[in-house]
Amino acid sequence: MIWFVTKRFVQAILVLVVVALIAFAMFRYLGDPVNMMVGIETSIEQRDKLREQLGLNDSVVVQFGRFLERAARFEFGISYQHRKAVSALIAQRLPATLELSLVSVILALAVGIPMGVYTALRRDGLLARIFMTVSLIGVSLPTFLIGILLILFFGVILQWLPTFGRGEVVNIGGWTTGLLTPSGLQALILPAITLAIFQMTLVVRLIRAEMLEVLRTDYIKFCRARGLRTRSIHFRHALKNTLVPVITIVGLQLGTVIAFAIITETVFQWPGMGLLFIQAVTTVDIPIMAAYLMLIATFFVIINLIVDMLYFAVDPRLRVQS
Amino acid sequence: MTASTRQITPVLEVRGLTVEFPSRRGLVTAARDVNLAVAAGEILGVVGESGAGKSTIGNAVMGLLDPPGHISAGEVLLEGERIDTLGAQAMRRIRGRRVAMIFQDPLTSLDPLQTVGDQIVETIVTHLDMSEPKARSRAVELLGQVGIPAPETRVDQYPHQFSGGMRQRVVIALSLCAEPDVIIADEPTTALDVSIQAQILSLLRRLVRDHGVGMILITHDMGVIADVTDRVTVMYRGRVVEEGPTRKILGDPDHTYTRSLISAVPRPDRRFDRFPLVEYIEAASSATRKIDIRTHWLGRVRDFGPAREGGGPLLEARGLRLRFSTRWSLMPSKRRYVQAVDDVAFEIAPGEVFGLVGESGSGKSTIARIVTGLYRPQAGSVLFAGQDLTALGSRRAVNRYRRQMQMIFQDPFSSLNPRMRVRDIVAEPIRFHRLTEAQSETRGIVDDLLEHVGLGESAGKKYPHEFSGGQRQRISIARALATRPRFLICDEPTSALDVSIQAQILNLLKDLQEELGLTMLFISHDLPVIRQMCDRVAVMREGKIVETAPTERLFDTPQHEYSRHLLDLMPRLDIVKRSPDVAPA
Amino acid sequence: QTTLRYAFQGGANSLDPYSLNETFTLGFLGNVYEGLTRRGPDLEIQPALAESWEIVEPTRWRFHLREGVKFHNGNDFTAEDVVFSLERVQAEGSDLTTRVPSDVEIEVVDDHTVDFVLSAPNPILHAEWDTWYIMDKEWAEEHDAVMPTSASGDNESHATFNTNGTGPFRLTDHEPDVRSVMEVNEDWWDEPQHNLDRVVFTPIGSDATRVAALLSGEIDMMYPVPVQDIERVNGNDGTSVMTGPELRTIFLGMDQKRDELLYSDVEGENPFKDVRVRKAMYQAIDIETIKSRIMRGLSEPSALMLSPLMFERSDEFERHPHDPEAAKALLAEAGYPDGFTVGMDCPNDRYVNDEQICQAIVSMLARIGVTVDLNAQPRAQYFAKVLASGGYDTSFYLLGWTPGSFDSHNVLVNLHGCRDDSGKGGPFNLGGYCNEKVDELTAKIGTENDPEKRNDMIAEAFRIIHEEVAHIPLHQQGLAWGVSDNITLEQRSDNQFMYQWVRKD
Amino acid sequence: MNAPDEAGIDNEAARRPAGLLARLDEHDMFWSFRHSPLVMLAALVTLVMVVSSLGAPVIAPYNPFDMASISLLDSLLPPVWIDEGTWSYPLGTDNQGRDMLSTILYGSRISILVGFASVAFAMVLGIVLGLVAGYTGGWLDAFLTRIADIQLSFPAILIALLIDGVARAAFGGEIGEDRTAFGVLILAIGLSFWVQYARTVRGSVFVEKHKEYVQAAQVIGLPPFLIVFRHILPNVMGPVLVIATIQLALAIITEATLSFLGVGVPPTSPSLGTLIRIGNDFLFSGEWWITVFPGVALVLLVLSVNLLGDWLRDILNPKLK
Ligand SMILES: Nc1ncnc2c1ncn2[C@@H]1O[C@H](COP(=O)(O)OP(=O)(O)OP(=O)(O)O)[C@@H](O)[C@H]1O
Ligand SMILES: Nc1ncnc2c1ncn2[C@@H]1O[C@H](COP(=O)(O)OP(=O)(O)OP(=O)(O)O)[C@@H](O)[C@H]1O
Ligand SMILES: [Mg+2]
Ligand SMILES: [Mg+2]
Repeated sequence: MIWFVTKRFVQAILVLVVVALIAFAMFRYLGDPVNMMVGIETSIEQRDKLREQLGLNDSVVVQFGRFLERAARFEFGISYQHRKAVSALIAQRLPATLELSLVSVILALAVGIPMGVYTALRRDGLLARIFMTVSLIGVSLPTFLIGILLILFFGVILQWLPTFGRGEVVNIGGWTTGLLTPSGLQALILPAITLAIFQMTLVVRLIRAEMLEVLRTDYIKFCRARGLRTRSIHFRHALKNTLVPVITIVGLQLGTVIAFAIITETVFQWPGMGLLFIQAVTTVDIPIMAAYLMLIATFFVIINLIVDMLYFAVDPRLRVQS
Repeated sequence: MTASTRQITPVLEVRGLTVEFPSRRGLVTAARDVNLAVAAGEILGVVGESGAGKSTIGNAVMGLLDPPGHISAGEVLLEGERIDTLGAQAMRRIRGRRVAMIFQDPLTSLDPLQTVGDQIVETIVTHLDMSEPKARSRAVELLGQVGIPAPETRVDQYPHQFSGGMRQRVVIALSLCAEPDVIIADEPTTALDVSIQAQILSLLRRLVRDHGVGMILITHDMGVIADVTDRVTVMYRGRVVEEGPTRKILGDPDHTYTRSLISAVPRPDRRFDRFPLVEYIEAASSATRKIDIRTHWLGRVRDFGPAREGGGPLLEARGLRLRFSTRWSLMPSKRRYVQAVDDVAFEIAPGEVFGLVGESGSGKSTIARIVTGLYRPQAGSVLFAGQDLTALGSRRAVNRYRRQMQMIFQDPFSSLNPRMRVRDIVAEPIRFHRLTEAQSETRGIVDDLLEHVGLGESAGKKYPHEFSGGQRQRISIARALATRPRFLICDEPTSALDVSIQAQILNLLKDLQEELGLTMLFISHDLPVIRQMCDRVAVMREGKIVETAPTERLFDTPQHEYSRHLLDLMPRLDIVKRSPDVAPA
Repeated sequence: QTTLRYAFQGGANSLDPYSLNETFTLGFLGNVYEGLTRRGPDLEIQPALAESWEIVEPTRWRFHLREGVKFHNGNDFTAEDVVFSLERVQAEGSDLTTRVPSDVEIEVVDDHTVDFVLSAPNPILHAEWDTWYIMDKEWAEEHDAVMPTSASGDNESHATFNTNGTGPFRLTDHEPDVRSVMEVNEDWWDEPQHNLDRVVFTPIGSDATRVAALLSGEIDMMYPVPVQDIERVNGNDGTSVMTGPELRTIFLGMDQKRDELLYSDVEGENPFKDVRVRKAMYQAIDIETIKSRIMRGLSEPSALMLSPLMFERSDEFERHPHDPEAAKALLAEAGYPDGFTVGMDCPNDRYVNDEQICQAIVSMLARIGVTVDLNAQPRAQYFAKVLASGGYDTSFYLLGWTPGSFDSHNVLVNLHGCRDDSGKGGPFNLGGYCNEKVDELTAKIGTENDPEKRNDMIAEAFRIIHEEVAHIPLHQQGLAWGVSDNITLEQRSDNQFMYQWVRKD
Repeated sequence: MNAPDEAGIDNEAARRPAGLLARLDEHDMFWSFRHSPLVMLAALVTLVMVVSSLGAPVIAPYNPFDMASISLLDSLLPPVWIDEGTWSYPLGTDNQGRDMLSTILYGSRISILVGFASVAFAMVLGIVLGLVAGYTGGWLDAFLTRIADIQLSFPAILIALLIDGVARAAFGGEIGEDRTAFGVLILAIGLSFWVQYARTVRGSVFVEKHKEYVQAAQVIGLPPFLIVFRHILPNVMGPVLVIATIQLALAIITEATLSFLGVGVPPTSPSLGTLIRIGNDFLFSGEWWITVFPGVALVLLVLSVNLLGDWLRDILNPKLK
């Protein structure tokens, strides 16, 4: 076990290193940070000077090395744009994103799982078909469009919900949360929905597909033969047997959502990491991007570790034998 | 129990039941106009050819026919009122509580993700108002009653950690736990060794007698029928051909099918060179004309590469050990293991049929898996034609030998890929080992094989789930034979087969053995069959071989007391008026 | 407690007034900090921290500083703060070094008088001083922010997140790119014309969201309004759009320096070296349609490379007429009867509808047989490619320019000066247009103090440029501020939003 | 003796006249296809869209990619049934004066190409790696999974930029050319999608490989790759198909976002997604048709493809027939 963890840890480090390497190989193609940092009138000489000071003229490898050496000390440098410690910036934005992602994933599951089970049980039912279709429309429209439409309808026309931002937030030991204030909760609704739609569709369809298989197995038949309660058969026995792929996807989705809520955050001006990141990309803010990618990589490593653990938790057949 | 103990009003009655499985390839009528009745405190035996519709009737009564199957005529009455028309909820309350069913396929009947304990407890709590802990202790008790060793630890284990027979017993426990009024037991003892079988049967008998439970016992084991049933219904091709008190049916049956069926029951007391066949056939078919191996495709000899003949044993097992962890934990001290195979050694000479009997859970299947290389033994080695397989590193090298072995799996339900057509399942080894030149030839051979195991070539187009237990078992036999192996491992090959098909298949195996020197490791708990088939037999218990002896000697003078115990428990059909002791041709 | 809530498409990244020479940031800080001068609603230069100034001799300017002015932290404003600010703005890492000539000497006459001594006469010395903000020496020293926050700095600087100006508002809360809050500075030296207590600023990047926020009444003001949404905002009751001319000029440039174009099918020669080809391209463009369809009327087609507001004699200039036939003819003359292919670089997130303009131009040029491969990119990649740092890697491009000094000289130097490959001479003359005559004139204009003469020379230079089609000016894009009806404000055509003039009821 | 179930069969297969149709009909797929109208409808829609988009040059009234032919003067015309709409532009025109109908036809060609190609690419890559990782386990599994982790950390946008940059370096000026652009898009999207398949398949394989039919295959002596592809793959296809059919939509939309970031197809040859994105700017100003029509086209495509996917999945599972 100890061995298992340490092994995973070493692997994680490797992952991070590689991510950093690729990241740095990539930054060249994003553009020239200096142009983004100075006014248009700034002279060529000044720009070159700046470029030199930032070490942008060094080879990728050198820059990469420098970054690693710093990262090893958990220093991620100063943002070009904000002239502020990247770690601080990200720490500031992290809560917003995490709250949004978690809420939306929970939403997706809370709606998706029952829907999935239902559509599987009433395979050819009218309502089931409607669910399936509607959920599809949800995914075939781009996020930004959905977001804007929601804003237009609930924000502008009905004026029920705020159109942008996070509303009032309370700061609990450096963690800002919008979950405790009414305006914060209101502000959360639209972005969460926008973000949830895609995963919801995925969950619904996955669960449906898997349920259809499991419901035909002999052990479900035997559960029926024992006269178990229908709910127990569907959820305790059948659903549990569909979980492995679902866990996988949900895990990935959670990661993806945390990482790339970019569009949603932009549309709703949600002050999260995604927004920070997309701005960093447009302004080639290398320190932010580098640190951010590392963070994301860490997220994924952890999430996937958990997912793998869950496999074992869910399916005894996978547990170590002899 | 005699006819006198019978009440008048049947607790469960089936009237004119007809069950159909419509499919695009035509309509399968699994049961036609079937009438059955079982009274409280009575055991009704149902025998009949494999695929005759026995399980179907069970399912129909429970209202659990797999779609598209449905009852197209007739009715099912429980204590006088119809239940086949009941709504889902009402039916739910009846299932398990009033009518319970023991399914034929124990290995796939258990939810793989729940411990057997949880499954039992849930069932109890659903039907009887009993507290969790009480239900739990009841569960342990039940497991004990059905003869699971160390139930209090086993109760927390998952199905895959149980042996075939053990799972079957779990299934039985599950069906009994809600104290139903009627039990439909579909081949409840197929995978059980005689001692456990005896234990289970007496348990069932007790239930019936003491609690006035009515029971329908589907089986193909005439011994069991003779032992426990009050009345017998004989089915053939979805129809009831004969019905009556057990003595009468077994003693002097009216219907020719019944008669020939009984005459075909393998004899425990004497050895014949062939199994007596069932002459009664409605539609003529290939299986009857005994195939001439020398000319038949199966007979064409394959060269098995470098095989060191020279007298030595073909297969040799040395000091095999394998234990499974049943509870894994951080601290090695906390881990629990089952010593499934404990220092097992045996030799099998070329052309020999080596029998392996022993109590359920004693490690037979595990040995089979070790030999085929599915499990790595923790100690010991397997030598095939003098070559140590466990030592061989490269997969390719192992394959050269593995190719020469085939295995018939104990569980016909899970060992067939649900997504492949039967035709492809059987053809796969042929295609893979390039045993034929042309596709057409392969097809021909496959259809032929299917015929020999008693399935029409139309079976090829279907998927495994469309078949009855016995039919599936035959499919896996056909698959095993398809490679024309040199060494065949049969793990309970005929456990789900009625005597007629059994005879037919075992004869085929015998032919192969005699004509081609096919070597076999033959695992079975059916002692008569063992006696007919095997040259030497090893008796297993708790992972150890307790006695190995030539068959005849074992049956005449068993040394180890466990062997003796087994032989004593062997069910007999003394009541049957034996036809003169000559082997039917 | 009246609060003004407004939004802009970007945010103020650094609060250090010298760290970024960019319109919004400076405008934003202009409410907190003040310069010696300031500009009124019509951009006229007004006294601010300097009560008055005179040119005592051609190379010596005297400024009389306002007395009794206090910084937000209570310190007095004195001459030494000016001296300090001068040093700081010229120091390493400052992005506003162009605000004052590098060789300027400063002499403190007394606590409230300073002299600026120049090496050569400079008529427009103080032209950009409205955005050269004066900082407090003591404050800077005590928070070691003496040096401007250089982008390359390895550690944060106090001045980046904190302000201490003399202006009408004090910054009380600032989360970069999320939210900034200002409160009124009670003891401001001047008479406030606004009636605000508090200002909350939120950057909203997404156009649609910004519009929605205004329509839903969550904010009182926002800019820019995407041109296509102007109608909608006006149609909505409670909001309307203030439009006006902007100073930035959008134009096309052509590589006239290389002997063979980087992106073209013409081998061995550079068609753009031929004035007829340039003129043909010019005349192929139907600027009016672009105005009506893409800019929805919110643009001023321009014959000059700078806004008429900045050069009073601009009305002497006429655009070359839109005339595809003539254009074809010119091409034929120049030896390209059936046109040629050229690659065009275009930003897609920098100027108003920039990508759409480029597309329209592509199809217009297609009409005269010039096939254009459009390469539209976000500004980061775009500028990295076309500017000096990318080695002017372009053959045909769209760019926008605002002369910070509001003066033609800036345009002539930056966009028309002969440059070498490193960009010395005319750093933003991407196409490398070069004409000695223009260079001479530019030099003279830089030092001529007499407005009359100066304007003559400017006019002459512009005429040459116009005739030779150094660039293809398109238009000045318009300002569009979305305003809810309950506030009034002044719209300055340098697109800077001053709370100073905001009244909310 | 004959199989008992034969007794009950009235063997229609025997009676049907032999012939191509009959032989086809033998095949379950075709059979169940012919017997589910909804599926046939879906197939029809998909077919129509694919064909019409491929045949765009022939069908479409205009060629929106031919810059000389489009005129800014007739930009933003509404569809014909709204006044000032004209028959010459039945679905109206976009902000550049391109005929919406033609643009949608041409655009869906790009979208469909990119969408299908990239999803197919991702699917193949993901499935193969997932099977390998899941079946072999051990260090190979660890390795592949870590690769996946790395992959996951990069949004499609960045990957696209990377590939795009490399492509530019490789092909230099001709990057503007659609072929390279397509390559970049497909690679980028494919690369950022494969992990989903890989991990899902891997997970399911973990479960499947312990089942007895796999052991049976091993006993036959099948080499791992056959076992994996012939036996396990069909049993884990379910979730894969679900993801694939949904990701088709995602791919098409991602393509739009990428085009916006300047990688991928140039704005002068817009794809469905790009059109929607452009139209997005005109939602408030009332030129709804620029977004709505491409949107509808996209929804139709995705819907029908998903229906086909569901059907395919069901027939892959014999028990559901
Ligand atoms: N799901 C199904 N679809 C189509 N046919 C089926 C299905 N299930 C069973 N059958 C057919 O119904 C007939 C009776 O099956 P059943 O399982 O009742 O036989 P059985 O008497 O239980 O035989 P066995 O003793 O081998 O279990 C068989 O011929 C089988 O092919
Ligand atoms: N995967 C496993 N994990 C844990 N324990 C196992 C596993 N497989 C088998 N066992 C245990 O090993 C022992 C032997 O099992 P095996 O299947 O060989 O019995 P068997 O002789 O075949 O019995 P039966 O005749 O009932 O099939 C049993 O106690 C069983 O519980
Ligand atoms: Mg059966
Ligand atoms: Mg066994």
